[in-house]
Amino acid sequence: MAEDRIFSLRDIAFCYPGNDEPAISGITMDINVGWWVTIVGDNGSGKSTLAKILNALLIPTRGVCYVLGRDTRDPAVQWDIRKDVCMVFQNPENQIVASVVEEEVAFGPENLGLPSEDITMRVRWALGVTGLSEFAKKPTYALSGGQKQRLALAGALAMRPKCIVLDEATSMLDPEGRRELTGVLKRLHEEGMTVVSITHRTEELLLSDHVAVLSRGKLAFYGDLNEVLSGSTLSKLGIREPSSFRLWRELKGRGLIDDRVLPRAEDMAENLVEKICL
Amino acid sequence: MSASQGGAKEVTLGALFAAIVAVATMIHIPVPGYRVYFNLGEGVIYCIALLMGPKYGAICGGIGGAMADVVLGYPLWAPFTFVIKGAEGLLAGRFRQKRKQAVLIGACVMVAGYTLAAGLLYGWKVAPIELLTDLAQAGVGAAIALVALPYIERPVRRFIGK
Amino acid sequence: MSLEVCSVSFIYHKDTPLETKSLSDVSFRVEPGEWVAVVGHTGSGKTTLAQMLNGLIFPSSGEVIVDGLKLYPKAPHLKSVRRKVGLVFQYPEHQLFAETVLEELMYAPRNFAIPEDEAMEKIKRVLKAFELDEGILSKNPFELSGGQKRKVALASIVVTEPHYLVLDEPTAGLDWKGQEALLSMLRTFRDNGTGVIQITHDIEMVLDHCDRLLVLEEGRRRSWGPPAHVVEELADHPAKGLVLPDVLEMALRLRRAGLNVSLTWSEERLIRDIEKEVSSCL
Amino acid sequence: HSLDPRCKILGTMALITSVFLANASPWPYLVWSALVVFLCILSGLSLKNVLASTRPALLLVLFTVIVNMFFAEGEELIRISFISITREGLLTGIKMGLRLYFLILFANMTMMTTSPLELSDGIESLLSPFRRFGVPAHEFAMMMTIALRFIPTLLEETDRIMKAQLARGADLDSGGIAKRLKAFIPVLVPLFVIVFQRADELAVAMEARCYRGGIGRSRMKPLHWASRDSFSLVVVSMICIGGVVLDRWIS
Repeated sequence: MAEDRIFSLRDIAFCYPGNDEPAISGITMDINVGWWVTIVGDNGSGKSTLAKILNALLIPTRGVCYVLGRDTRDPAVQWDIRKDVCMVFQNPENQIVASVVEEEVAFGPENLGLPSEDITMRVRWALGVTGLSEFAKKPTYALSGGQKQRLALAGALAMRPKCIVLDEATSMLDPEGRRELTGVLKRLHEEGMTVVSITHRTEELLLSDHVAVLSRGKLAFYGDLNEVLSGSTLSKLGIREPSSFRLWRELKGRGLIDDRVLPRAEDMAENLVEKICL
Repeated sequence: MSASQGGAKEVTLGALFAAIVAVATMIHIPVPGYRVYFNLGEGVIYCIALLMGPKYGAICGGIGGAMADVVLGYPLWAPFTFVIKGAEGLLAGRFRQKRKQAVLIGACVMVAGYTLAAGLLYGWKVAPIELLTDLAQAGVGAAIALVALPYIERPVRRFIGK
Repeated sequence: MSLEVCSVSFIYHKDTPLETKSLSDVSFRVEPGEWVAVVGHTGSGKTTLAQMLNGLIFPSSGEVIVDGLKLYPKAPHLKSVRRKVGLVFQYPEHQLFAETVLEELMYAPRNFAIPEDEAMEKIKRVLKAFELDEGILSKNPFELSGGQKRKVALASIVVTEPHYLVLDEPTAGLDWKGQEALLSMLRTFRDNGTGVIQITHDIEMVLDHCDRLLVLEEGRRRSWGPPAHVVEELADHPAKGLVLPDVLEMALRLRRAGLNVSLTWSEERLIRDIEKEVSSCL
Repeated sequence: HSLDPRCKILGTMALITSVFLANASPWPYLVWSALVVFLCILSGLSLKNVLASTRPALLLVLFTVIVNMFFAEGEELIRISFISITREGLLTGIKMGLRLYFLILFANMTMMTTSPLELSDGIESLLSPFRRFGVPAHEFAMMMTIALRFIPTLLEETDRIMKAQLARGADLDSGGIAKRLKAFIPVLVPLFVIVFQRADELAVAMEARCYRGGIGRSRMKPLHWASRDSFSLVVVSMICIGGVVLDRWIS
């Protein structure tokens, strides 16, 4: 097993009890350390189920999921897997345990049984990374949505994980909250954190280097970002493409922007102006 | 399927039940024509006890009731409430096969408990007055539970099954 | 006949240390058959405004007038105003409670004392509007899928056929297809003469649909008018917390660089403008 | 203020018990009053705030005094038609009222110097010796923490649901008592659904953060029982015993 492979999924299926239809099935995919993978799909496509399989919250009913070479079916390693792969969920309200910010961040490390000096250090670090240091002693309910979600991220980071899995973590936030959260994630990713982000906001694809599309529980597409951008993969799979993607293709087709430019309004505008003026 | 260990689910259920009891205790319904208020706390305790059994009944009544006392500014009563409402939830849950009896037993425990506590704290002369308001409160609680329970039961059934 | 908001202000926890101003001096107006979008960042006061429109809270100063009726606490016509102004909260499926969909849909008509047979007629109409089968009436609302739950919750408010429909982030939690379906439904309501007031933080979603746009910033009216006018006003100083659509953002940047493109949010239009510019440059 | 919460809990318990036991004569109350003032100085609480905190309960104290006053037999002092106030009644009334007031005072002071979080930590630690008899000390404290965290959230949620149903024409504040109670069903049911949903999601989120009960768990701020805790507890206990003895000795 390659050292740099964090997830290795082999023909995974999962069926919720009392349900005949599997929520996901036949999923085989590999994710390397340091990647940012975005998984998109409609409601009910099985995205959240897949997320929970990645940190052994759910054990596949068929197939195997290896996390850093460890089989999630083995109860002895589930604990270690959750230390390495942390999750941030959709609703910030439903993942905050404590009524004080720093106590909330300490919850994970406390579960690991770390000595108190260690916990204090981790808490300080995680709050710093997420820009919440000034709120350490504040009550959690007084935070805004975006701040709550960053707090949830801080709680995950305090575990010192190798990978963060985001399950629709931005979907209940406003643009500002979304920007705050993705800003922190971008920095972490640059420092080598693996990110798996599940979303139905296709704009967020641009943050990632790999894209997976889930459709009715099946992996309909898995490849790198350029492949998604250049073809019309998304629309063919019935997923809305941000207008900037279409604009990007149109402009590129006409030779008005360079190949290396990302389909972001600011980048495209800048490039276009450069090209026209020259 | 789920790799659950350590009873996180029991803890969160207990905690949220306690929270909902505390919140319901803080909701006051004025009685038309009188300067008397009733709260929904009792009713919610019975609902939880009848749905979830003695364990959660005791937890939500004891912790939730005591917390409401503290939040509302009556910390002295919290230990009494903890015992009385804990027992109330426990017994109502214990006899939940027969709903009306269960609620009746719970109500008796509550009324007797608070009358006793009032006797201890305010003197035995005051106890009869406490008894009257408790009786009314218990009646309201029982009424809420018996009327609301059928409505609550179905939507939450899929959660209980797990 | 119109819903008028006249220089309304609202202060939370008045005369306490927690006093916070949520709205100040906001005015706008909605006519039947008109779609107004209220856009603003979190904390801009848009939810407060929504609750004011049907008398759940009352302005600290200024007035809200619905079809000539002024709203104030304990107004005798409060209930009839609530019938005129349907208010859909965020995640409306969280207010479902009844044992059957029929009971759920009957709740509002009963509260408003609408005769049973008339209510039944209305229910049938609303089911048709939402493309729901009549068989759903006997089902338990909690056993429906997420999308259907949302539909039933919406239907339970629309069933009384309000003149104005206020929706607070109605598309939250829906995927793209669900969003499209909901917006097209709102269009139908608008076309049938309902005044639609949609509250959102996503300006991109409403630019194409709404007739007029109210932009709130820190509780104040930042801009008000038809989308093209608002876009013009926001061009130089975008309002706090608003993310402009990519196409518009690009058009803005090109204009700032001296290119002659129109302030548009339509892809085709922008491409056409750019092509024109390119050919004139060469 | 900075004492170990366990010390505060035990101290308060001792005080309350002794106030209960010593109620025959007025002298112990002087001791308690002095103690209250002393504790205020020690903990940096302002006496005014402490007294203000008892305000919601004052009515109750007054009520206790009055009821005890009216319903007692003995030497008659004043008589207004069928109601009479007796000497004994007046005395018991004042005594009961004072006792109640001091109980409330001590309980409030404890709450004012102890955060609920410390309190639940203290309870957990005090209960943990009973763990071997099946007392789930950790679970108990964890539930208190989470419940505390969710009370404001649920209050907000309740307000929202109430408003949503009002918008659908609900009538929550008119009609007879039966009608009003029934009107709350559309509020209670959604609240219950939300609570179950929350509990589900929160449990998953906790497990994702390696929660597996109290075993092997550590704390960021572990409780430290210092010598001054022992000292304070001994002093408070002695005052309590002293109060009771004084009371018995005088009577």
